[in-house]
Amino acid sequence: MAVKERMRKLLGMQEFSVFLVLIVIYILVGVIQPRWFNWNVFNTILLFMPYVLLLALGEMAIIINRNVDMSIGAIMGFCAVTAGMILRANPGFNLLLLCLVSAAVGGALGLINGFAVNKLNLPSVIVTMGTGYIFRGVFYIMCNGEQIDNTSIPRYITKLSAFNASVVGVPYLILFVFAVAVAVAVILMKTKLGRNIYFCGDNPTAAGLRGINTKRISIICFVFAGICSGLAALAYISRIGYVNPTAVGTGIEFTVIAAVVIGGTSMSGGTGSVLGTIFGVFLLGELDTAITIVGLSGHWQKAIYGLIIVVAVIADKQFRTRMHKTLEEKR
Amino acid sequence: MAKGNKFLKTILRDELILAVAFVLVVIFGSRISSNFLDIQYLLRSTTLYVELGIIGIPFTLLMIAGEIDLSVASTLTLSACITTVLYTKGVPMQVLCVACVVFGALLGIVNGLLVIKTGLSSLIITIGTMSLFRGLSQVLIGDGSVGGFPEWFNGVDDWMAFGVIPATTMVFLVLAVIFSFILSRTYFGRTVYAIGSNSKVAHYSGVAVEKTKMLLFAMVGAACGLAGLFSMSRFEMARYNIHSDGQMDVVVMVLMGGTAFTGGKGTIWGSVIAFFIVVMFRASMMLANFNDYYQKACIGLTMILVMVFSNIIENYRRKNHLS
Amino acid sequence: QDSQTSNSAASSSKSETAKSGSTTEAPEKTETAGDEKLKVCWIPICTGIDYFTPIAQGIEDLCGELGMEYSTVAPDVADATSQIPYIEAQIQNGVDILLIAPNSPDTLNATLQDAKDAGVTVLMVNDDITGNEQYRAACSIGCNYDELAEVMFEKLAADMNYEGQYVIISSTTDAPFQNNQIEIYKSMNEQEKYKNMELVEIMYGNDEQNASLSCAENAMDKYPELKGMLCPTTVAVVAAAMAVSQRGCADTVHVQGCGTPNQMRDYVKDGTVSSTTLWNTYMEGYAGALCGYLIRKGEVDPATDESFEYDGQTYEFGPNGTLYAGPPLELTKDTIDDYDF
Amino acid sequence: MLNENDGKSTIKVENLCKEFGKTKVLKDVNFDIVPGEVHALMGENGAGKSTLMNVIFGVHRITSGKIFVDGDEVRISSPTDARKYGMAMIHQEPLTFQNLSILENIFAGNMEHAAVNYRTLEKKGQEIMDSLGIPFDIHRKVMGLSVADMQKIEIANVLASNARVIFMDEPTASLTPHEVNKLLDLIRSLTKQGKSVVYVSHRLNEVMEIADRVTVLRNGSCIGTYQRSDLTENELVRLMIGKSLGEFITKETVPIEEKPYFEVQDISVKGCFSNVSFKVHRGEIFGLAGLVGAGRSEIARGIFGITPVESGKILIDGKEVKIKNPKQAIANKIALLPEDRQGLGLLLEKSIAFNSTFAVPHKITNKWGVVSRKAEQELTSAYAKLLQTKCDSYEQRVNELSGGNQQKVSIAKWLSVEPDILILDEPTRGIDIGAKAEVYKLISQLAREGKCIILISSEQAEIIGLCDNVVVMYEGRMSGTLRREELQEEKVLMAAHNRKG
Ligand SMILES: Nc1ncnc2c1ncn2[C@@H]1O[C@H](COP(=O)(O)OP(=O)(O)OP(=O)(O)O)[C@@H](O)[C@H]1O
Ligand SMILES: Nc1ncnc2c1ncn2[C@@H]1O[C@H](COP(=O)(O)OP(=O)(O)OP(=O)(O)O)[C@@H](O)[C@H]1O
Ligand SMILES: [Mg+2]
Ligand SMILES: [Mg+2]
Repeated sequence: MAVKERMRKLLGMQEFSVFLVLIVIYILVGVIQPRWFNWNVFNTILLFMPYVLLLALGEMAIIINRNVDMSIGAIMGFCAVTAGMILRANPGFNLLLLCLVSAAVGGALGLINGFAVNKLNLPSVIVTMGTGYIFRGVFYIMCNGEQIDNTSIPRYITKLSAFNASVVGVPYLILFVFAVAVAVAVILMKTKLGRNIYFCGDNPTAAGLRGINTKRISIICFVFAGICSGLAALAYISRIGYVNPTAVGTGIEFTVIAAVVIGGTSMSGGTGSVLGTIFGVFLLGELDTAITIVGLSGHWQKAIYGLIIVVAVIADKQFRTRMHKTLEEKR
Repeated sequence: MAKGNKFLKTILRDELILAVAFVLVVIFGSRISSNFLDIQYLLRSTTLYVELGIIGIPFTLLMIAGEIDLSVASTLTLSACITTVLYTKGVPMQVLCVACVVFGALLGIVNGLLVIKTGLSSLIITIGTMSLFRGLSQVLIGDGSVGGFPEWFNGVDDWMAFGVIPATTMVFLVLAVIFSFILSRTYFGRTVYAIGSNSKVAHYSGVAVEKTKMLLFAMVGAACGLAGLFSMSRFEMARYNIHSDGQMDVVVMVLMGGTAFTGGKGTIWGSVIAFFIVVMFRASMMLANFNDYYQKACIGLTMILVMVFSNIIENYRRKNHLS
Repeated sequence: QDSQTSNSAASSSKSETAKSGSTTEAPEKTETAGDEKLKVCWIPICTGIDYFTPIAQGIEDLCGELGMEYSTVAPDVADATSQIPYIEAQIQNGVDILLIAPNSPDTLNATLQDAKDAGVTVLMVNDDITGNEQYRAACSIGCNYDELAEVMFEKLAADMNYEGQYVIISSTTDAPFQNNQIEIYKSMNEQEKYKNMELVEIMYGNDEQNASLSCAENAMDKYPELKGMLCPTTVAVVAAAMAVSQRGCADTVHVQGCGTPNQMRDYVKDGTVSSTTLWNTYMEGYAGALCGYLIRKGEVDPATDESFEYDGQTYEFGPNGTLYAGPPLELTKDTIDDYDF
Repeated sequence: MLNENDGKSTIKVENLCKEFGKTKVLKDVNFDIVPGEVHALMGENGAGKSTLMNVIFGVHRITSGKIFVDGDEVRISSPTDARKYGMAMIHQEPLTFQNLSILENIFAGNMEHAAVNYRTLEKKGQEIMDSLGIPFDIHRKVMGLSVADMQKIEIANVLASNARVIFMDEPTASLTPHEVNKLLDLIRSLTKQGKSVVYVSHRLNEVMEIADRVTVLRNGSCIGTYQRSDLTENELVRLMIGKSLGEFITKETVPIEEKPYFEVQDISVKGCFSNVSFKVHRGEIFGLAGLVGAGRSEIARGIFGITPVESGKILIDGKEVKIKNPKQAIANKIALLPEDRQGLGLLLEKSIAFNSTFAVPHKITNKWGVVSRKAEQELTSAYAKLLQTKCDSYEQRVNELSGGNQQKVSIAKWLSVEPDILILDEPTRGIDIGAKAEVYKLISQLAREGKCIILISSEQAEIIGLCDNVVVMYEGRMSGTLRREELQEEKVLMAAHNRKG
């Protein structure tokens, strides 16, 4: 009975369906290619995550709040170029300080988005699509289109995503990212601010009538997403080792949104969890790695990728509707 | 007074802002490049983007109805690739010219089915099909380009209607006229608006909401097919990565044109003017050797400004009951 | 614009920026265009690839010497078709000499035809449009690429002391340069000398950093016996080197490939890779522009002439109007610091 | 007698006016609340009760007038401000967060500390739920709860906020008598703690039981504030309506055909209503009575094909018809005026002409579906004249009209279908007294023209005044059938609460 109850709770979790898909794929690939079950491979999957997950956390907050941010990629690029130029100018720049600077820049850009959306009362998609283009233009001018070479990126940053440099068997970067994720989870779940984000996303009018300052919350979300993108920029630098102004974060928005939605955050706001998003990102990373590991012809990658996204989303939806039905009957 | 109101009513439309923006862009263009004000060149440059423009027209209807299709560029590519493969298999091009449009429509229907049957947001579904269709095209014809189409088929962008207007641009304009008529003067157009502004009301009024949405997805798909055909003819070949960011340009065009992302509001002419604004920006800035970044930044900025100003006008109209 | 013209060496880049970085300057260029002054435009595959910087430098320097007007512009994505609008625009601008780094061998045909009709002299730089040579006047490439392939393969073989598994990490499956390289590697692998080496897989990173990186990592996961990675593309070779150094297995897995000095410097110096191979990209651009100038002036005809002279140096045409900028360039611990791009 | 407890009044409004666009909704209202009292706001539908509360609570901006809190004047520009001044409000339509748990719904906007401590919240929340008798697991999602339960959760939310002044806008609209009593007890305990409650309900008995003072609104102007003890129910009704409702409702006896024209035979929709049967004759006004949430709208939706009936028969003129969607319903000359005109009836952003002709494409288009402006205008003006809709032009956006005129547009839309069977779901909800009278006239007139009218209403007076036959619903079942001669207030109420007389 109690077991059954617990089972029902587990099945009730919105993350569960993604988790299922994720495990199934993991096993399937393992069957096809035994070397898949291997610590290094697992790390490779994890290493797909750092900057995608950071971006996803920010995007998730915004989507929970019933907005979309199409400029996170551009913001990440902006911060990456800024950080890169700082490092090129003065090597051995303090890492912690760099984090702060990058986060601050990201936050500032997020603030611009937030204001545009809430003060000009424009739909977030349009605003952020526009600002995204603008941010790109600006940082392109900043670095004059030049690449920040890996010679300018100190080893103590690239080492963060290195296997051998880590004593715990998992690159430090991963640990850092997960630390951030936990922090975000706590904020979303255990603080008034976090809950208000959900309230505003679920039913803005109701939230307003309950005395919650919806505009302020929404702006905070954009700033938060900006900060996440700022941190993501450093993760990106550490992972890739150099910054190419044309390649950094282009078109990543769609990957991120896909990850977030697969992770159980609904575009209509009010739902979503860090755990789910982690699963969502992991799933995409898993696919990314699996396709090369299985030795699938490069041609199939995109197709499979898209297929899985569609399937995953639909499976999740089906699961959800069944949940809803059971709830209805219980009433 | 009432007369003044009438006058204001007639001129204070969203298209006004766009028209002004367009003029400003042309002036801007002529300032930054002396070679810009050359009608021949401008008309030619439209052919470089008009494929996306053609998609943008039914896309406007789709967005007015509250849905979106981010897979358009991939649909374009996939229908082009299927067509090409069939051509290499020996199917005559005359047949394929029709078939390509049909393939597009079918892909559109696939999107429609996925969105309607699952009741999921079309945004996320079409993000999926975006890379699915793109991937399938790659599977079909690999990374290379496949061409060797018959002579009569190639270079549609060089055909001129009335000796001056490129054929593809002509098609674009004709479609614009047709669709704007459909949207503004027919009952079907009204149902599109109704679905977008409140699909419940539409349903209560006896509109077959799902059928209509389906039709719209199919239309967009068909337009993608046609656009695919034109690209094949213009590039004289097909490959999996043409128009790789096309959906963005289409969305930008439609949004700048004043169509509400949430549906219920928008016009064809808005999108058309927006299309020409984008073309003018690109054409002029290319001449002045600005890279994509500057072009996109300008376009993004324009988009926001247009939205802001049309908001201001909107509020003014509300206040003075000029709607 | 002009992003490529500025030398990426931190020191001189500032002055460069001051000279060519400002966006307002572009209009004057075209407005005050004198008729006698030849206009040259350089269109690389896309912006933000430092590999092209010295090529641009070479072209610009030559333009300076011969009093030609230099400009450059490029799309931001390496799409097969994204160069087309830029070429059309340059035709409209009435440039005389168009130097293009083609993104694919055949997608530009229609556009190049337009250029030809408009009387523009078109040359390919850094890569040729193999099979469609009729669309360009001549082509200037870094070195004899067959020779390059042999050199690189031999070097990898030496690192692996002629035995063990290796993978190739290329860009895309239809990249002509890479495919040609791969063919030659394969044929060499046939030879007695290399019979103990085994090519286990050819991977494609699409010249995306992240994709190339995971290719390298997955290769090591998949083939624990792996001894070598051969990367005929600058993006992949950096990724491979990075992956190896991060796994700390530089002494077991050897990386060879063509990479730019600035990208590979650290890895060459700390011994992650024994050396990297490239060619004289500066001369590539210089010679290309020069050839274009002479063709325009009617002093050279690639179809008939074997070679031509310019201030004391002879430039020899290879098969169907192809110039080689020089021999392959080996960058080792000791030589790499002589180059900065 | 207003100034009687001046000085110690927590909240006080003077000469408050509110206009929506052109319609004056509140005219020079004076009103005050003292600690520890239950102050009832009485008035007809559309009198302005909700608006008055909304204005004080900062939902709408005041057009003119003063608001005092503890004696000093304040500007309340948003509910956030109102909350700061210690107010809380139960809104007429329940506001819930569908995807969040009951617990969180209870504490939405009521979390004091930046860090949320769920243990304490659970304890507090559980207590409140028990006191209200909400049976569900506190961690259950709200999604799928009944309107009644959502109402209770909304009450819980207000109780959880430690506000001094609580506005309750028809909190009992969807509650059973038992639950109502629970609520009244809670209110008493609140007032004991010195908190004050502003109470709105259409049920006189509740008001007479709980209120200390009563302020009566009529058509947006304040008739006066009275001690409850000075009033009898009848006096109160007279104050509210000015004259007795009878004078508004003009029921004329029209010949009713022998043979039923429209008939449903035990139709059911799972989870909404089951085994409902009734007959309607041409010229008859047939009433569906019951409490909010009883399933009346569901029946309407069922007949109209929004949620098609799963079992049972629908017959028109003796022939069975299958209705799977509204299109077919309209084809069968059935029309449904939905209860929620803003959400289901009208396209607020579109013009009057657009809306009033939207349901009848065949009347305004040629055979290629091209709309003829002329036909459109003629049709629109025909019905606008018939209903005396007040507007600047037929191109005016609907959301610029007053509630009453919006409703008229919505009615016009459905009359243009020229239905034989017309289902009116709460046709007078939120429209003012004048508009109502016109609607009543119209209904009788339509009956005279020999249409079958099915009237759904929560207002006893309407049901009793207009209907020839009435079916009373209780939780989706028929709990009583009354003929005109046996139509009485308490009989209907009894059936609505499912208690035998
Ligand atoms: N947003 C609005 N725009 C225009 N008119 C409005 C609006 N809200 C209310 N009204 C009008 O104001 C008048 C009073 O509405 P209100 O909701 O205050 O009545 P009420 O006394 O609460 O009636 P009920 O008992 O049905 O709740 C009605 O005529 C209504 O049509
Ligand atoms: N959006 C909804 N979500 C969940 N349950 C609902 C919803 N709307 C109505 N219900 C439930 O359906 C049943 C019937 O609702 P319905 O609106 O038909 O009541 P009603 O008798 O028409 O009351 P009224 O018409 O006065 O609002 C009730 O149990 C109600 O709680
Ligand atoms: Mg009310
Ligand atoms: Mg109802």
